Amino acid sequence: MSEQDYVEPATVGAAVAALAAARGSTRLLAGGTDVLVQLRSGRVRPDLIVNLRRIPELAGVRSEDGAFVIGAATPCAVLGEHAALARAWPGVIEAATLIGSKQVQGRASLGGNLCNGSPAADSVPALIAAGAVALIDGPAGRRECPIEAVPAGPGRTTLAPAEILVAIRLPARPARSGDAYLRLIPRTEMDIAVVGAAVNLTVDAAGVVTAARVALGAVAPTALRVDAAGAALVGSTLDAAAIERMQAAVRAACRPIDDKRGTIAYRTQVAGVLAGRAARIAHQRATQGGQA
Amino acid sequence: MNDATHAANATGLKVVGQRPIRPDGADKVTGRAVFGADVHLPGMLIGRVKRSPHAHARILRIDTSAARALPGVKAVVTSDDFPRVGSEALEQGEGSATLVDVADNCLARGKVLYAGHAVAAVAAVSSEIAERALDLITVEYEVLPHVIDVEAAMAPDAPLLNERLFTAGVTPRPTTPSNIAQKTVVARGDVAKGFAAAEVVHEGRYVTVPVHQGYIEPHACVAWAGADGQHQIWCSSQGHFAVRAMCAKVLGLELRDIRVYPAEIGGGFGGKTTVYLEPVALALSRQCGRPVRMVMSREEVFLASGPTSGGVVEVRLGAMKDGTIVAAEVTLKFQAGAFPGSPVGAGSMAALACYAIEHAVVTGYDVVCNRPKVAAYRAPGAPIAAFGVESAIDELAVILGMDPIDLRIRNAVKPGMKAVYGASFREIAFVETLQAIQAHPQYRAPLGPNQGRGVAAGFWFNIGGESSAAVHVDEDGGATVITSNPDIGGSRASMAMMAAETLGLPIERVRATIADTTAIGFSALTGGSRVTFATGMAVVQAAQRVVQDLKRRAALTWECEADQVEWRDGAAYCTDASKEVAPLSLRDLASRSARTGGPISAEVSLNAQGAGPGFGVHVCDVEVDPETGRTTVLRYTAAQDVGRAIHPAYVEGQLQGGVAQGIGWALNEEYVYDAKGVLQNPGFLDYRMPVASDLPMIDTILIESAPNPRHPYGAKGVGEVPIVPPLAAVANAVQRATGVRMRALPISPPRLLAALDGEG
Amino acid sequence: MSRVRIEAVVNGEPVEFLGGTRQSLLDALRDELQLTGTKEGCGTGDCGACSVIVDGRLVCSCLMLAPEADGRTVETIEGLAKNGVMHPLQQQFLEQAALQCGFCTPGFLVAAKALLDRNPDPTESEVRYWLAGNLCRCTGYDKIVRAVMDAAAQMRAAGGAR
Amino acid sequence: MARLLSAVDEVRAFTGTADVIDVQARTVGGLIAELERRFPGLGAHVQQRMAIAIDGEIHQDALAEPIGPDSEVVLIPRIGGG
Repeated sequence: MSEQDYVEPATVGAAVAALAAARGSTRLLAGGTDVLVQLRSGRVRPDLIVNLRRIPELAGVRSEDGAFVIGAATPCAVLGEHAALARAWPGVIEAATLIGSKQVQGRASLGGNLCNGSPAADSVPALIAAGAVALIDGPAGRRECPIEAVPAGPGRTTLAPAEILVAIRLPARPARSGDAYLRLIPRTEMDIAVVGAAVNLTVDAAGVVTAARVALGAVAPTALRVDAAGAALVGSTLDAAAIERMQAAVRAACRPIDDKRGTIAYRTQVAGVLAGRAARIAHQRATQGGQA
Repeated sequence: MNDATHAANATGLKVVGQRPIRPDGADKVTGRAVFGADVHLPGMLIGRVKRSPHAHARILRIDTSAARALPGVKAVVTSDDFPRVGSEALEQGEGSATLVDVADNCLARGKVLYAGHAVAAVAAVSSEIAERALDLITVEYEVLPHVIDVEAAMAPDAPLLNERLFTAGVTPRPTTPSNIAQKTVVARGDVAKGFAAAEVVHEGRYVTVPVHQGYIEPHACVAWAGADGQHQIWCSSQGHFAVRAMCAKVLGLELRDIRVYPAEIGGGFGGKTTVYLEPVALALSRQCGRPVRMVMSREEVFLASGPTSGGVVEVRLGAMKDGTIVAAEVTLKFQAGAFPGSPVGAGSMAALACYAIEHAVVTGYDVVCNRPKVAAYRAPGAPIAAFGVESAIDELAVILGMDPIDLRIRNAVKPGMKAVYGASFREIAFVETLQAIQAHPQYRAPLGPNQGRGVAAGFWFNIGGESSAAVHVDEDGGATVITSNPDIGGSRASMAMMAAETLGLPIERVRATIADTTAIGFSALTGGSRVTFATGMAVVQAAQRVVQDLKRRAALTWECEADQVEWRDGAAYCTDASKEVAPLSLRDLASRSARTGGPISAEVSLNAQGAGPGFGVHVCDVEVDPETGRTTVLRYTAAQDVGRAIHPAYVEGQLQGGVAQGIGWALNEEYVYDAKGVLQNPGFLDYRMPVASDLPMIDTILIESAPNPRHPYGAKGVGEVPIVPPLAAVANAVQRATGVRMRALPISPPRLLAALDGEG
Repeated sequence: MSRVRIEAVVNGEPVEFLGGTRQSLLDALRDELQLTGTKEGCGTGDCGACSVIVDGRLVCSCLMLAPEADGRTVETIEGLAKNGVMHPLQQQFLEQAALQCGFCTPGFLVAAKALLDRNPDPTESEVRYWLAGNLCRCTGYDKIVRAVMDAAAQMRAAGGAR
Repeated sequence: MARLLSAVDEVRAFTGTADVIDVQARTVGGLIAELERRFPGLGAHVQQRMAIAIDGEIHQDALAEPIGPDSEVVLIPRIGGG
């Protein structure tokens, strides 16, 4: 019987073991919507494919005292239909359910979107703005790290060879919080983001921003958290001046490239525009108790 | 929604003008319809093509020995397996391709002329083995400098694709080779005198980039060589007689030895009027005797199958203050891709065809460059020319302070006038089509901020040509219509309807089928908006012959004279009062056909003349996001002079499909090349065609006030006109919405934002 | 590539076949089970012509490996008509000329069925965004959207999905 | 006698400068033979690469099509379609 080149482990441990034992190149499969395209184009020819979709821990959404733990292989379509999650994190769910078509949504997962390492991945800026945490398992055991620590550059992550992203934890939400994600695509659907911007903020009773995080997609080798942009919003009620300060910080942080989807000048300019719009939506959602 | 003026009902027609369900529909909605890649034969091999990674290179050596030795590989071919052929012209719906170019485009000989150009092909027992075999083929190239931009390719110092190419249409005949394959001139009157008299002169330079037809079905075929030299091919194409002819010529075979079966075709739009895979698959099959299936990947379709030209359109218009255009000078520079044959000739003739301009000259250049060989794309050449002319006319309207439709009506061609390309118009309804848009609610609907409305017109010749059709009557009084024109847009329905109308039968009793090359007479391909006109004419004439035969048989039965028999509503009536006889229905006559001469059927072959040209006028509302440069199409209405709509739903479908392709062409579709001339977006992700959520409903107005007298039911070609106006309609709408005139396509967000910020 | 035994329920029928570990579900349906109604337009999940429903979820079969279908239910275009009676979507597509060449039609019908299973009364915009993953080059989408909405109305009148 | 017009350069290459020619012909076939006789090569060129409009109606390869005594005949490039 030829060397096994496809396995569907039932537990995280079995998956880690299979990866550790593998002699040739390996590829993890969660939704498969990126891996299958790479296989088809011949860009990757892994000796072993490890399909994670049958591992219970990687599927589904659990809430733990206000925080949500999302299985890394959970299809985005499932997240879109999770009422409590959509109410608590409208921005994250917007980003997750923008990925590809309804057909792609039926398979694509946050884990795949993150670990594929595309700088333009839609869900990553929203997860970073949300302060989400990656739960990772591997030969050295369980560890956690902020989402922004996972991407290492186009197509690369900081995960060790036999490590698996098990889940993503969205922290408990303080009251009067709201997040939003916007992206620029030439069409209305089916495109990779030319620019993506996510804003997550919390306001006090008077609507003054007490905390804010801003993250961008497709303007650098990885998704970017822009602390100066978040800081520019804190203490304001999103007046025009605060928005402009935030947009300036966003544009200063951009290090995009010219490619078939957009130019440096365009991405930098529009990153500021989208961040401003996302901030207003997040603020509106926060002031309405986060239900908007 | 669709306020089609149904002249059909006014003339007592019972089937033509209705909206029956197409006879072949069930197979297509249940997944049973067989397209090219669905054909499966016992012992079938998989064929794959090795393609050039370079945009321009000499082929020094091809070593296929390792590939031939790989277990599971049954055949390997290169251009050495094709006979050397001459440069006779080939009928491809466009007629300007030559045999040697078609052959060299199927398998490169001596040089590769674009990244993706086929160099060799293998057939193996599985696609996995075929792919491995491709890796084992080594090709030694001498890479040459390449050129893609049309004006760069025209420059004297540009890299030459073909050292033996001299510009045709220039006297005296040039002595130095050039990438300019041909120069054409269409002229009338005295342009200098015209411009001297003009009170206002407006000039503009407009640029379009190459776009692809975008059919969702990749090219596919199965070829099976016979041990006795008689071969079979199953393929999705716009004309399997054309496929047969090209395969025979490329491989040096006789037409009678190649039988081509029509699979269903998953869209063509002109792009499946040539051959890429069929001769290669047949060559592979002849080496091993087994059926070989070849299906292009989507990447291959973009890399190696015919897009239309990218072009430069320079327009200069001279007009009087009252809006009369007295002079026009247009220059068209079109990319032909690797081999000569861009649609610059047709584009030159269509450019000013809508307008009665006394002094006009249109100069066209057909320019080869290191891109896939151009193929026809729906009214080939006209959308590019119209983008320039209709944009310039819109700018002229602004300069003159005239309503853009009034300006067009003032200059519109009317019946009896002579077109710039020479022929005079007979039954046309261009002015009525313009007025229909002007009267449409959308033309006066209020617009919000950052919104704008654009108008544009379009013309196409439409062609006739050779067609064959047969009508067979069954013993139970039903009928079957047989033609050989692949049904892309519902033509089986219109063929069955025209036969039913002529026979006086309800549509439910008429079936329509598409026959292979041995089962019906020759027909030119499906394209050029010709099928309903030309093949429809053959269908009606065949049905008329059946009716004459039925009347003869009734006369025989009643023992009266043939001219004492009338045929109405599917039955024969005797006009000789002395004979009290009941009418004889088709069923009655068919069930006793043996006694009156045998089976009832007729086949007609003809060369249809007098195809009526079509005119379209579109209005488009857009909204532009000033901060991101994104354009959204809010509302769209297309009116068209259609002669008479045989099946209105499928005519509306032609308008709606052409509009959607035109909008994609205007807003987001383009090829992106890297510095080495390699395509960067060979896929539907980054070659952005409109998706369902990008578009509004597309309203249509079918103008039926000028039926074509040369067609039994007044039909004109309708398939190609709809793609001509949208490019300028969108650009003109964007100008009204933003004040910025975009003269280059596509009007993508980055380009529009740059223009809005003044860097445009 | 090795081949593995796969057991699945396809259009209500239990099937067993050998699928390659690098073979897409699309290729398995077409080449192993001869269900050629599901089409390949791109092979990269960008055109929707290969749409199928796996365990009730609309997916691109070109983006799934054949072994992933083991133990799952797969619905393809061939299963939409039940006992030879066409689904209202199939009937409306024919009546409204919502197809021309018909190559993308199987994908649109499967995707539209998945929509109406979830949302029996979709707005035009909801239909357009749900079907944005299905490319059509012939029709300009107008008649497809109308046919889906009319089929939805017909099914609501007949008392919900069949 | 039919009055022959042409707006296209490629014809002028054979006929010199004349844009308007009077030709004796009763059918398209006769016209082509007459053109070949008076301007060698033009007949073959028209046959292969051009279409003929008779009183506004375009004909291709229609050798038998009649030409009236005062018909207006125009030579135009062959038109294809996509």
